[in-house]
Amino acid sequence: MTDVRVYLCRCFSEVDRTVDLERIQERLLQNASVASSTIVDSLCLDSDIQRVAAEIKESGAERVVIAACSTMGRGDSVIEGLAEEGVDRFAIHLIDIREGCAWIHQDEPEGATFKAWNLIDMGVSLVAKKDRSDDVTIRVRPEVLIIGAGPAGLAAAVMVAKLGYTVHCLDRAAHPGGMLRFISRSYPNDEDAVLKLAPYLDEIHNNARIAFYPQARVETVTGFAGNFTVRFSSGGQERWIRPGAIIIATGAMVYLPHGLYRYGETQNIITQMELERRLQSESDSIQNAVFVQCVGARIPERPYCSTICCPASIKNAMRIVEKNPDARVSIVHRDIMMPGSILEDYYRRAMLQGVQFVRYRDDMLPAIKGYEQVRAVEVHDSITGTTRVLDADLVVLSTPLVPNPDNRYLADMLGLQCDRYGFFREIYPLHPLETRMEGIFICGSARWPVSSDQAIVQGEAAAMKVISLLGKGEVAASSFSRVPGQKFGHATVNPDRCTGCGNCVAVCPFDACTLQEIEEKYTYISRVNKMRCKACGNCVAVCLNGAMQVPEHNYRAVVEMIKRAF
Amino acid sequence: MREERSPMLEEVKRLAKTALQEQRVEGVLGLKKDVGNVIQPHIFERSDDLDALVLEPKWLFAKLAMKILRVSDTGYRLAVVCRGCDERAIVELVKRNQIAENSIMTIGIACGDAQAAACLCERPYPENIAAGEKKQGVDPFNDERVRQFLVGDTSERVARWLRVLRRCIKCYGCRNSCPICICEPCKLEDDTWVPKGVIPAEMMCFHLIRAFHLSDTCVACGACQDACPVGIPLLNLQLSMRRTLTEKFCYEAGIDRERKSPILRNFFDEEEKGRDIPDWVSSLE
Amino acid sequence: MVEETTVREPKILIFACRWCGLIGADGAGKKRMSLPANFRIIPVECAAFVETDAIIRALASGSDGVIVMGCHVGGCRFNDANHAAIKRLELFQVLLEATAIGKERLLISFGTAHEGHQFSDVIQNYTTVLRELPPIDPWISTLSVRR
Amino acid sequence: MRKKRGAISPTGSVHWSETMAVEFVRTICPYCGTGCGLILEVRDGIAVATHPDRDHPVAKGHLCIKGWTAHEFVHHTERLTAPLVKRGDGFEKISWNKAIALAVRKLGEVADMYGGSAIGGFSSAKCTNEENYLFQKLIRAGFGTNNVDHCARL
Repeated sequence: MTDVRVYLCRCFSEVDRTVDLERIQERLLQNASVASSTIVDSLCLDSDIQRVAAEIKESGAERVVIAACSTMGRGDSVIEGLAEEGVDRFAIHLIDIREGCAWIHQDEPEGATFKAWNLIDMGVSLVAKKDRSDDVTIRVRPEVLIIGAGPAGLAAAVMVAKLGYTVHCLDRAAHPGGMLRFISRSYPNDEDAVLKLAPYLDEIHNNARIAFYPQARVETVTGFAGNFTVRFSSGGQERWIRPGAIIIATGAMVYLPHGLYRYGETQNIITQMELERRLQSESDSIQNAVFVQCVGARIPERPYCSTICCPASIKNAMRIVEKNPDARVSIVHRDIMMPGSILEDYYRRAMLQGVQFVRYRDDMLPAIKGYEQVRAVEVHDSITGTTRVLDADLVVLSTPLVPNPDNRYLADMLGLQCDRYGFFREIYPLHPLETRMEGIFICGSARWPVSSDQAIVQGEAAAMKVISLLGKGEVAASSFSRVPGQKFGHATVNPDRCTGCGNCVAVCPFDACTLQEIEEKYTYISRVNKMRCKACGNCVAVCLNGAMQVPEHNYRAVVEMIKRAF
Repeated sequence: MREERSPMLEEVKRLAKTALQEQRVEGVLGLKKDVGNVIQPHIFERSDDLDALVLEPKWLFAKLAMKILRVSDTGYRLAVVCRGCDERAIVELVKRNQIAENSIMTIGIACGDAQAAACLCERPYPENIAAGEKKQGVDPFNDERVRQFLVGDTSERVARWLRVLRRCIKCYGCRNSCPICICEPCKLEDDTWVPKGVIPAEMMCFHLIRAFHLSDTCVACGACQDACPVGIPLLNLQLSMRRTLTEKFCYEAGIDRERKSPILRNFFDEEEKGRDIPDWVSSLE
Repeated sequence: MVEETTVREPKILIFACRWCGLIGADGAGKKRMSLPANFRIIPVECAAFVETDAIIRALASGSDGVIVMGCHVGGCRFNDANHAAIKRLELFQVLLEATAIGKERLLISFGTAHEGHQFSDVIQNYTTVLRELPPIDPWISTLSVRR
Repeated sequence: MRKKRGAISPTGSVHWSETMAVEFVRTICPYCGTGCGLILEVRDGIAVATHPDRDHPVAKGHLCIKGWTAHEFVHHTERLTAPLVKRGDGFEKISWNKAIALAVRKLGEVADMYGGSAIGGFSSAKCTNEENYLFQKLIRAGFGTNNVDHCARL
């Protein structure tokens, strides 16, 4: 029988006012696990914590139950304090008898006392029966894999390499740079995209810590945060690397609007990307251009706003006007999305330079006039309510960024999730670069269409996230918690009971469970990867014969608590 | 017996014989009629023995086949003469990694109308029918014996359930005969979950734990209630859950060989009828 | 000592997810709302932790109803752990309904306990629901290990 | 089923040995007077599982907990295989002759000292009918008492 020491906190008579602690102390003696119970006036003062910690250590009690306030109250700090004083955190269990009992049942002192006794009794049986799950510590591999060498990937690679870690950077294309290579200038600084990219490319080629693999494709990924094993092919050659963290910067693709606005049928109807190409050559001058916004975006099958098309159109419109001051440029839009003070200013500048803005309604789309050659765009101006015909010898369709089709393939391999369009999904809006798998981060347009500036910011941010993991040197499985503080435990398999049915493998939201074949027999047992396990307990609930347990909350303790609940 | 001369039996014998002769399998698991009209399971390994093969009575071989394949050497292949429910049970066991898929071959036989009516079987035929005619199944929810337990006034149903469940002598026959109860040891033997020394078995602990453990794997073979010495209609516990899975997720245990049970999957991977995931959830995606 | 006074009130056992349900309960406590002392909370890491077997055990050990409190769909701290839990528990309600114990014996309260007043609403409403139900006693064997 | 010994030969033919690995044996439950039919699953000569016999006229495929576990005691490590006599705290194996002689002597002493009614007999369902008949005869005729019972009297 485990000896449990119980502390009952009066909380300066906050608890005592409703709950009769003396009676509880008396009744607790019935429980054979309880070695001693002490009533104290308070527990949260430093002197209290020191005194209690000394008492616990002196008495040699294996487990301690503290009946005080809730974790959200002062409870957490009491446990922290005791742990700092050298009491094993695992051995302490906090029971909330202030918020959860004394305060909420003020009108019912008898019931509150009974409930408090029940709660403490339950807590005693939990601490008496709980086991400790084994922790593992691994050495973190000081290497990072970056999938995609667009602005986000390059920024991350350079940042990680600067801080002294080895970087493996893959790209599907033969050259690094991503979509930025095909762009003339980037907004809002009107900076030459090639020049913007140059320092990064310089670093990629010259920094010994960065290895760039062109024409690469990731084949398999196994492992966990701190120690992944990745097989990929690059230029027809197979390679293995073992990075400690992975950054996904696969970027996005431009949507090709086949079947919309006679794209591909009539000459001089091009997409924004094609215009960028034309603008890269200085000699080309354009007379009458009409930009059509939201082509294939903000429609039922693609309801999102791609965020970069409005600034890009305005940037290119201004560039056309700059080159040829006589040019007449109109932007036909549904709404102009220019967030932030810089972009708003950009918008104003465009209007001052004579760029014409015409708003259309989504139920009255603009129409292209002319057969082989574009002549005009007919648009119903929703502000004036009139139909206008805008002369055009060039129509530029602003199409949204759509997710990379390889995202799903990567997501399946890495155990990540894509949203309904195919962009990578972050774990919470509060942690925008973190994914559901520890050690894998997303940045840039892989997670949402962003401009090159934002992609660089996100890439650098992801690099810092990676470094916060790699910089630890070695990590314990218990440190991979989804929430502040230590992890609660890990699921543990009892190999004698496991039938290998695979329920846990199917249900695990972190892909922590795998089946291992036992030699010579067609039988499997489940194995839990402690580095991946977050102790959510889903596997425990679906394991039919209780082979899977989280020792800190094992079924004997739970049933004992249930039995003692009333 | 009446079945001996039937074309179905001849067809099964012919298939089993060819499989053995062509060495596609090393053994055929079926019922053998021995001297003195004694019928018991047997592994036919020589094609000459197959004359003694019979098909009646209904006998579930799934768990037996699993145990035989476990003790046999690697590479041993077994053909099983199985009915619809048996085939579904085998599929479930394959899905649960208890039988290697390439080590088992099924010789599916379709049940007759009488058998289907006796079992209240919704699918009295295997997916791969080798012999016999596919007969229409029976909807158990149209049967008064089932309806009185599952549909209607609560207090009457409580009384009815209590009356039958109080008869339980805790023989564990329902668990032992179930073709997909594979856990060893079983939770029902654990004092923590099912108090020992209580007869009739603690009603909720024993029956509900057993019933829910089979919620998504039950193939409605009826072996549990056939084996019950006190006649508890145990299959009735499963029918509503089976119906729910079919209606909400179009999932039926033992039919789809690839798909995992929907209650093990998240909402995004598994379509569900009648559930609207709020839009803001998708926006979190 | 006080069993006589509490015996009439339906007993509710709550498995509360540490990140949503428990915080909701805490909020109710902080506001010093007045609630009947007929519920006990077992904190669990996630609603997915709750085995249906444990719910059965709770009903068999004398709880009149069980509440499983968890985070919203999509707000679970453990990716989509509570999706499977919701499906599992709803299927379990089907079993409770089939055996005429009544699906009301299990309340799945996902995402309603973020605020203290919502927690108190859940408790009070559920207490009324349980009062209406026929007693669960016949289902529990007399020899059971009920304390 | 014959268990394959050795591997499949390079030519692909399978070598068999003649040991049976799994066979099914029909028998009657030994526990009580009902006599339900059992089919024992025997693997390598060891009973490993019990199946109810659907064809059996008495039980028609139903068994109780004892029948379902009827195979367990056959090879149980704690099964008594020889008479034991208690010496001090432990038990000691002795031969049948010695055991019978001891029982005759001790039971005779008790019967002489306190009369036959001081002795009771409790027989087992695992014995045959004939053995049970002889047992009750020993108690009734030998010791002259009616204190005899049987575990499956039900």
